[in-house]
Amino acid sequence: MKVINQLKMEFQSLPANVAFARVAVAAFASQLDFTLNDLEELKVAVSEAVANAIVHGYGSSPSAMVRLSATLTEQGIEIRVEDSGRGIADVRKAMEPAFSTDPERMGLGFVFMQSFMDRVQVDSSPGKGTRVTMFKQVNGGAPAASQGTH
Amino acid sequence: MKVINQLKMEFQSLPANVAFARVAVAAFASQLDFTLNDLEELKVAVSEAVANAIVHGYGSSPSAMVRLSATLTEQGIEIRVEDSGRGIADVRKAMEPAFSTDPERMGLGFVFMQSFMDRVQVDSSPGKGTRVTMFKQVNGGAPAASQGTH
Amino acid sequence: VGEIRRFLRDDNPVKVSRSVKETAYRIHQARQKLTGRIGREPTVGEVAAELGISREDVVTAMEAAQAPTSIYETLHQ
Ligand SMILES: Nc1ncnc2c1ncn2[C@@H]1O[C@H](COP(=O)(O)OP(=O)(O)O)[C@@H](O)[C@H]1O
Ligand SMILES: Nc1ncnc2c1ncn2[C@@H]1O[C@H](COP(=O)(O)OP(=O)(O)O)[C@@H](O)[C@H]1O
Ligand SMILES: [Mg+2]
Ligand SMILES: [Mg+2]
Repeated sequence: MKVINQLKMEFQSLPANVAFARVAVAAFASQLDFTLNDLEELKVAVSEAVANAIVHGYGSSPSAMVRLSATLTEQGIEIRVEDSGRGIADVRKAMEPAFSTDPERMGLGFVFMQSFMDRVQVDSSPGKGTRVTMFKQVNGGAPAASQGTH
Repeated sequence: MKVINQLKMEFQSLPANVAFARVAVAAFASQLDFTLNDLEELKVAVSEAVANAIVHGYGSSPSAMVRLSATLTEQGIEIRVEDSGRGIADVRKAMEPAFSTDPERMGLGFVFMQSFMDRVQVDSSPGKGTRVTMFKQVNGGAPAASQGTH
Repeated sequence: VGEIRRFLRDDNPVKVSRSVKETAYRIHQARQKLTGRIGREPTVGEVAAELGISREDVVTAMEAAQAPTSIYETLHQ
């Protein structure tokens, strides 16, 4: 898979950066022939992953840095969102629909990532941090029938 | 000057990233109370600095990385654009209006940066690279009369 | 002119949907209205509040709507 373009960034763990990351990744992803709908889906997935890093990974420590990388290939975009925060003890459980360690939250972040991206992988160690790696395929001119259902 | 938010990024030395960097920085800067006109000016300055890193700094080596950082304070935004490319032997001469080492170009990039930003500093060593540091003050809700002419 | 058209078509980092175009138009209107009301150029926060959208969406719509930021850059890149 030949890399067409690569972006790495890091930003402070602040709620305002959720909206920033969403717009920045969509602008970068527009270099591929994603549909507008694909871009909207990508934005939701990025928002959820970045919000998790800020809210759950770091709690409230705004000086901590969230790392995000995006790689474009002819096949699509791979996005990594990483924090060096609290980590997740049981990843499988965390990814279950409606599971949240915070009673105020809906526990649908990972569900959205999985429904809007073609691949989602979560690597985490308690006390060390979490890395979410997601891939979204670009269907460009492919006929609708060959597009996977999300 | 208390830092409100900080962003660091790096991306490949590709022309498509000029437009990406412009949008990303404007989205980040929108966390401060810049006017729409300020944001337009910021975008031009970022475009010119990033285009210089890609075109002059690296020539055509797309795998080289351009580094960009943005720091928000209550006073405004500081932006750094850095390359590890060719460097500039005579910075003062390079910054003169209409000076260009490329007869096809207009030599107005630094002129735009200086007219649209409140401070521009260029550090460069031949063979090592170039760093452009620029600052734009946020005038927020200041009455028109007290805004400096750019 | 052909080059500028090409720029508008190919080099725009923001894909333009109809709703983004509408937002861009509403930003243009809000900008004029607010300038009249407060007697100065509005800030991005004031425009976002007026339209009930995020600051970042204001930026996206501005980028989508605009002519090349540097025509010179377009022509000579
Ligand atoms: N980056 C992270 N660091 C630590 N824990 C995380 C992280 N991301 C997710 N989690 C854990 O996984 C749970 C489920 O995440 P999610 O599906 O996004 O739901 P929600 O954010 O609404 O709780 C969270 O409640 C949290 O316990
Ligand atoms: N990042 C850089 N690396 C090497 N040389 C540079 C860099 N930025 C600018 N220069 C030099 O400074 C000159 C003037 O730059 P500028 O004012 O942007 O005009 P132009 O890009 O049209 O040549 C360029 O022609 C180039 O020789
Ligand atoms: Mg979540
Ligand atoms: Mg230039």
